[in-house]
Amino acid sequence: MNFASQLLQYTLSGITIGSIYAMVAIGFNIIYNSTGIINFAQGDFLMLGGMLVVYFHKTLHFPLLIAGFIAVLIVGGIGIGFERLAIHPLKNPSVITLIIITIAASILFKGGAMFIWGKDSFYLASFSGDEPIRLMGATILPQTLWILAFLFLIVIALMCFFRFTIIGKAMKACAYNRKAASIVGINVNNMVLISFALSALIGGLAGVIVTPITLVDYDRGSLLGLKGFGAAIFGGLGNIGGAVAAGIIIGLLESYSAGLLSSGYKDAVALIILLMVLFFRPGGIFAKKEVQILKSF
Amino acid sequence: MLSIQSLKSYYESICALKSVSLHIKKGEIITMIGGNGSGKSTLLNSILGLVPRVTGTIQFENKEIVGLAPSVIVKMGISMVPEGRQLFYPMTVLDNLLLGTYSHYSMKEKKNIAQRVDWIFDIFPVLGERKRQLAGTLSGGEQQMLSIARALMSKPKLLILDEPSVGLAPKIIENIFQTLVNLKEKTDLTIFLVEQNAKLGLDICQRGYVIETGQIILSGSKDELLNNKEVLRAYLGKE
Amino acid sequence: MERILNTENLTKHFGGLLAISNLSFDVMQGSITAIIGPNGAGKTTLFNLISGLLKPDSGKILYKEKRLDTKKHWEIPHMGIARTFQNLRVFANMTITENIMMGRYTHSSSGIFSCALNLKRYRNEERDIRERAHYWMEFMNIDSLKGKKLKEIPFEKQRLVEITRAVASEPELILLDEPAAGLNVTETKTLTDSIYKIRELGTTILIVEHDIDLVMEISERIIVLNFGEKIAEGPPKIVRNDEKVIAVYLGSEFAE
Amino acid sequence: MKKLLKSSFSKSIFTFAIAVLLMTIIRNPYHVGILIFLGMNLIITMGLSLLMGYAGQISLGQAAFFGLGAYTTGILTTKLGLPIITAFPLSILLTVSIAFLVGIPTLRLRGHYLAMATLGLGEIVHIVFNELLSLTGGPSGFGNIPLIKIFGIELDNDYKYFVFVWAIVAFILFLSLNIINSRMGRALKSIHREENTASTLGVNTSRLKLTIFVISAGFASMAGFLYAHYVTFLSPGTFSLRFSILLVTMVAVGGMENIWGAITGTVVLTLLPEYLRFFKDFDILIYGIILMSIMILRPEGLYGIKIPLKRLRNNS
Amino acid sequence: MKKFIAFLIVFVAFLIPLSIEAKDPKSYKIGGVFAITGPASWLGEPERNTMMMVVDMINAKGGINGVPIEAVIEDTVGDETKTVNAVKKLINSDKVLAIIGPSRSGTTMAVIPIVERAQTSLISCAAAETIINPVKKWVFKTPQSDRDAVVRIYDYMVKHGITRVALISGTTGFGNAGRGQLKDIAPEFGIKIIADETYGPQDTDMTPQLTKIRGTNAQAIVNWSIVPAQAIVAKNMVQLGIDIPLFQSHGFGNIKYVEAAGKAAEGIIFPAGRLLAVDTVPASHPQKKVLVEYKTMYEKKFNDPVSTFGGHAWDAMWMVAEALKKAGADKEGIRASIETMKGFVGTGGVFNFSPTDHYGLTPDAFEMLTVKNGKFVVLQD
Amino acid sequence: MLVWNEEFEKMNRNELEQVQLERLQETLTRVYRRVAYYHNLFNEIGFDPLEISKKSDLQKIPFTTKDTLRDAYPYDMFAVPLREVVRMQSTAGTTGEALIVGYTKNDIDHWTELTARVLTAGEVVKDDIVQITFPYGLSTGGLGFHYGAEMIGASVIPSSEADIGKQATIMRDYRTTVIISAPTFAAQLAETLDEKGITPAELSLSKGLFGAEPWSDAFRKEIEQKLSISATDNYGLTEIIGPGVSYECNEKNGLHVSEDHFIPEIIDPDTGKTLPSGKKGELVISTITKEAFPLIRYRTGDITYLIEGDCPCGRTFVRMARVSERYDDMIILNGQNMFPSQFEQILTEVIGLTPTYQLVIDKADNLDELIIQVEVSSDFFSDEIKKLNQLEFHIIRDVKERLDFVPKVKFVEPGTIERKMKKKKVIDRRNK
Repeated sequence: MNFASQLLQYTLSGITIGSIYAMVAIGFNIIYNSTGIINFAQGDFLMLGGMLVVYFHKTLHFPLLIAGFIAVLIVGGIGIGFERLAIHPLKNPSVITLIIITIAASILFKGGAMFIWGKDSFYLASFSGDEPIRLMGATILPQTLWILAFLFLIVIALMCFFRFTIIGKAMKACAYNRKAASIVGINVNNMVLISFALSALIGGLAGVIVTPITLVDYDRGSLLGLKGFGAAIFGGLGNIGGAVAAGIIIGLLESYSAGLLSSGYKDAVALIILLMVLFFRPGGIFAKKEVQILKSF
Repeated sequence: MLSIQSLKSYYESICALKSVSLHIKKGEIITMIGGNGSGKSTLLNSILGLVPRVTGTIQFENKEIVGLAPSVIVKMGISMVPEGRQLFYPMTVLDNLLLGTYSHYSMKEKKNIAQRVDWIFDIFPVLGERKRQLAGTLSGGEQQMLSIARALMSKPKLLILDEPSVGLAPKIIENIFQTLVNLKEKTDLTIFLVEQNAKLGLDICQRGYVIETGQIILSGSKDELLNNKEVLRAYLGKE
Repeated sequence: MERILNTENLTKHFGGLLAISNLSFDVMQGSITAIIGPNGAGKTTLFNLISGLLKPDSGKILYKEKRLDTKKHWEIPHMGIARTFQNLRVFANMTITENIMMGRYTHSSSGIFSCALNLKRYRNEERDIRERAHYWMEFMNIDSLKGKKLKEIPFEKQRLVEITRAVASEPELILLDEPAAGLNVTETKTLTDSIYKIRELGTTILIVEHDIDLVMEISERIIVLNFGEKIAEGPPKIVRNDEKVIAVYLGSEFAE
Repeated sequence: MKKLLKSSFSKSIFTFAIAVLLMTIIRNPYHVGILIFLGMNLIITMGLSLLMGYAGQISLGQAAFFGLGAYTTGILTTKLGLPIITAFPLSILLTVSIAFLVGIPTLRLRGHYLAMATLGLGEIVHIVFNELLSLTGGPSGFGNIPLIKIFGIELDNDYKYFVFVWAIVAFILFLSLNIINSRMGRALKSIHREENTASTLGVNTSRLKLTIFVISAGFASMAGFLYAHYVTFLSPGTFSLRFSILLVTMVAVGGMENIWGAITGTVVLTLLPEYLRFFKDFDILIYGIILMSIMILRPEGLYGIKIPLKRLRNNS
Repeated sequence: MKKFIAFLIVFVAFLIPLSIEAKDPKSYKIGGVFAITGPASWLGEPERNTMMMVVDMINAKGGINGVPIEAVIEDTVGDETKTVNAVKKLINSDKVLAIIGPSRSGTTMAVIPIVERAQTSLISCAAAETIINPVKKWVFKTPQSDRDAVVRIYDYMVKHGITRVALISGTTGFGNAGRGQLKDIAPEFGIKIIADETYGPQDTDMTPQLTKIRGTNAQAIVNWSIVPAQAIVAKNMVQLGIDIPLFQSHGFGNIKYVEAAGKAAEGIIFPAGRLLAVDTVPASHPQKKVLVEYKTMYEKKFNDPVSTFGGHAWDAMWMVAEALKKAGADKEGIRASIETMKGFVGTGGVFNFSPTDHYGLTPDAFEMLTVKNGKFVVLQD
Repeated sequence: MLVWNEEFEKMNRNELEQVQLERLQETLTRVYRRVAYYHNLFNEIGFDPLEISKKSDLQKIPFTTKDTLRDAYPYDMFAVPLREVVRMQSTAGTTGEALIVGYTKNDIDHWTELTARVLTAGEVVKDDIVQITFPYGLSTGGLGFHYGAEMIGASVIPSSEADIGKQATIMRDYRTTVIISAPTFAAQLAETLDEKGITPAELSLSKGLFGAEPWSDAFRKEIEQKLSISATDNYGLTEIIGPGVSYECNEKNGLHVSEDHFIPEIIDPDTGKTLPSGKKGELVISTITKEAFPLIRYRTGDITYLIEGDCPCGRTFVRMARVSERYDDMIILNGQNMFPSQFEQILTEVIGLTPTYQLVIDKADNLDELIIQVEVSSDFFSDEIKKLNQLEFHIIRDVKERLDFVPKVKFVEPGTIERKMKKKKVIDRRNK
């Protein structure tokens, strides 16, 4: 086993975990774009997706495809309910209020999941077996390919959605300029609702497909949510492409530092690099140069 | 067509509009002039439903629109060209135009929308040349045209313009205003223009209002306002 | 008269927009100088450059013949320059008196520890700040607002609070950005009186204003900007009859 | 009475007196223990209120400073055998220095980016607690931290410690109130929303933000010091992001723009779980619902809710 | 000012209920502090369940000496501060006679000073050696020590000629303690630790660490952590094609983890109490009866596979019951009778306490198990 | 039916109310800012000009009276600086010192349009030859109508300087088609024509627009008959703007108030309470477009009532009944209110035409005494005393019946009541 294949293995590992972060980060960004909210319950959407697919597939014995589909839909519904019940009624909330509401929601989702399914970890069989695929001395699990494929699909679908549909364009418009969006008759409230639904759907879908790798328990969302937040910030808030890249970069950083430096400090290494970038490029690595100053006058 | 009675608007606890009444009749060009901070933009935002706290009544075609969502109001046929353009800068000219039709958008409308786009390109040929360009890369005048074009996309009955002349060279302003007048003549568009540049604004209007500190202090026909020495001095800079 | 402030070939871009273009002008000590021009002419940008909120792309700003543009923006008030803002920047989370007291910030020096421990030196200074704040409120005829909250008073009064805050810092140069916006005739009259009173203190006043009447009445010199360029400069009478100025204000038909 | 309560000094003394009075009423050492933790939380949240509510800078890394204070004094007294009187200033000094160093780049950030950066710093400190096995015992933690001896009295029971902690709470309250009402307090409020305006009045905003960040870190480390010598055992779990978030939540729930708000929120959220114990497994759900309801129904915080005192009086 | 007074009134009103004392009904109160929620809930939950079950069993038979037992159980969420609070509450408010738990070593360490000061017996359900070494007067524990687990693993390795071992452990109290023991004892067995990797408790991918290990010439890997990492490590090993034996800690003792790891679990070797392989324990074994009783009762009642952790609470609770029978509601008496307990048959082994040994078990309490066809079986040497 | 400004005169009521509200708010804001009197007044009574959200909110504001205007003499009620004033006029000063009223350019334009409306309503068209007999000086009648007539395009004869004889000749020679004058002047003119032997048939005259003083319907009939014209009434007063406040159309069923410039109200003169339409009381007017000299709730002193409902002419403006008396003229006799016009009506009925008369009030034994002096024209003066006694009896009887008061009647020779005194119908000697 040579160093090159080791390195390749680190890379593959990094991409695997990074693409999970990326999926969470996409969810963060969709909501952030339309509301300016960092949704600290985003990781919990993923947890709920995982929990529900396990429940439908393993407890109720639905076929995986249907179980997954239902799980994703339910999570989407939860996202909608969350927006309508907790975000929508607020008039002119401050950012910190919104953050705390999402934290409260996260506590609720966790509490609910724990109440319903208990505290055990659940697992889901990989979609296409556990036979690793070998690649120049490194290996990759088939499930990782599923994750990458879905990540790719989500990104493509979002791209098409934002580029080719009027609602997507309207959502983008809301992100760029809320006031102008209202002016052309876009119902910003609806866009907020859609963004919650969309990011819950993506969270749920991510939950379904990563569960075979990560397992799922009621507290599974916290850490992934945190990492996803990091990725979203790192990639520049609101920038979906940036989020994907940043998620994978964070995954790679963790993987390389675990493999090459110290596994104990791998998170710290990733964080330090993230902070360094943040200090020098306060808008994230992929932020476009904007005349921020102009806005404040 | 539009009548506003004793409209008050609040930003937080500050009353930015204090009992404003005005009306606009079908087919008119109405100009409102006023200085910075006089409440012009607040008024327009209130009409569009963008100001959360509003009292008084605003009737558009005899229907009360206070309290309606902006999207509903736009759908009813009011369209605004906001101050400072407010385009979707990172999107293409075409996308900006398409978003202008948002309130009427449906699959069935696609063909009409395409026609509408062509019509817009007839009016503003320069936009047609740049339809794939990002809105942010256009020049100031082109951006203003796009902003107007976007507002026209929704087939408005009432077009509201908030200081379209700001930051533009006189020649370009003239062009734009001429286009507006032509448009009004060709279609049955009603125009509500808010301007700081009183001369330009009053030139093309039939009637006008003068707003100061959130109150309308004068109103009258174009000539009446141009005759008013106060207006002359304060807004036209001549005795 | 000596000049207190001058700029040399000042230029500032925002992206493709040229906000200030190659601008040079002088402001004499103790004078009232007005800057006028249509919207977007670069007046506020100029103020932001002088008060350090923006840094010029090129050119110099000199205050008493010392470079101003290399200073940090918070150092500028300590040099004796105060300003107000066009769109009202009062602190809504403070009382009116506290707002004025903020104006005395540059004249006090107690550190956080003497504040926290309530040391005698700090207490004396705090008393002085309060007294001076009250003095300036009386000076500006807003002493009736003592003890009120910002929320309770109308917009127009808030503008006076902001001006008083600037005056309370006892500056040598005060920049007033559209002080009369939103004021009615009586209030504008009071404002004019106050501006004269401020000038009598020896303060140099640089004012951006839309109310031409006010400008013509109070200023000794007027600088006219358009598209970031200086198109005219001089005493009111001359500026008023300047063709370029008329063209800018009356629109294109005169500009050909 | 009214006048008496007006100065920061008498307010602090009054708070202390009430606390001690309460302690004598409450006979149960367990409840006294809870109030001791409440006191520690108050010390941190008062600092956080200065930082968040007044200066408008969010910090999701406050638990790290709390932990640094605790760990430093813990390590110095157990591993190096230093007397507490020496360990105390050193622990505060170390925390404050670290806060100063990381504060310089961090406080240039705004909004969510600042939140992320402070969160990251907190996590890094947490990881260091976990990994510096020789000093911190890693995830298992370490114990046997000595008790505090003051004027020859060993604070070996909860009552004594209570008095000690609340005396410090009163002192911190005194400091905070003084800061709030001083020129520094005004400067803090001025940078909350209008940083540029503040600088045009001569406020060196970055230095002020740094100062207040350091002060809040100092308060947190003070609480950490008290924690270490009370629980006498430290492990990283206590100083996690979870706690940082809880602290921010306390400040926000109570009302950010007022130090009494932060205090209210801290009291409510520290004591709430004790009341929810009754609900057993549901408690986390109910906690979440209460938290969410407060933020939806009263986003400006609990403090200042009008209690119809008059009506009560009229009815009786 | 008004606000301030109103604030004080509410503040005081909020606190007053705290000063109301709980009434003292006629019963033996035993406290339980477990990590019922939080990241260590996989420990706390079966412990809580078991304790309640045992209490019900005892009360169903008329209690002890005719006095019913009342269990007061608190959730620690695995957090030190909360545990300290909870233990204080049990001692001061509920006036319990003895406390079972906490679930985690860290939290146990945090409360030791309190129980020592309050002179209340604590029977911990956490495994760390440091809990009872050195001996604390009031502290006991029922789980087999991680040290014993390590000894059994090394024993096995030595027998099978394994000398180069790679460690991988989670950064939790449990993982950290095990890692310490593994490194401490290795020289005694002539074993060399050639890799020492760690990962976070919530990590979901350990391939980088394992890749690093793959690059060494280790003959076996020992993983010391809690679920779900145990399953992930196994899976990752399979993914990376590492085919050296994987040893897990006694924390692997729950069949669910085997399920979670799927095929990858096959062949994992780990030390465990006999509870997990009841079927393969010979009928003659002294523990057989207890093991069968506990397993059938628990699985029937909670419809959940039994785990060794619940067993720790079972042992602790019965020990306390035994002590109560002898000493009644006398805290010192309870302590003394536990300290002198000999030949107590529990799920973890046969306990023999003494004033110098508050652990009472030997490495024999462990059996080496392996996974075969998705089931635990006793590994025959 | 001719209408000068279709847009406003026939505006539907809703729109009109909208316009009124807008202009009212502007005016209130302006007077509050510009006129010290209103500023202080509003502050005193705690009235915020922004509170106005409907017309009836006006009722919160106290009346402006002639005394107020006198106190403000000369310029204190002006809402613009003098440099913006392009014209000044003055009230006649019949009831005290004359007041100065200022007009901006826009005010003049508005006024011109208003008088154009009056003329058009009186069927004056551009082909008409209009003879304006009102004085062109300080008072508003002459110039006011002059501008309006010019605006219509009619040929204007500003004949006021000429004496009445000359006027009569002009009327015949210039072929005047429209006469604009005070009704009494028309009556005199008719006499003069008669004296000169000019018959109506010789004249081209067909229309007469009369205003500036209260007159009765009977008097109208008389003039119409004498001059063989169609006479319409119009109403205006200098403080408000001059002629043009309200005007009759050919329906002659009340005067349309130009509500787009003025808001009329009717109040009870004694209590100040606003009265519903149809009820008689004092007319109060607020100007809503005046720039230089705006007045809010000005008490005109004229007694009338408002008539709502459509007018066949299509104008939507509310109508006011023809002003027949002034509040100032009201006679209080032993505690009873009565108006000279009531006597005039009785005299006309009894005698058959409107005589020249004067009411003299005096005290007799602490009771009020009224003497009605009636000029008796030559044709029935020659009649026997008996007939006069009969007339006297009828007059006394009718007055007693209708006004519950017993007057004295005194017949005097023609010319006894001096021309100059003609306008002054009442002479009160009680306080002397």
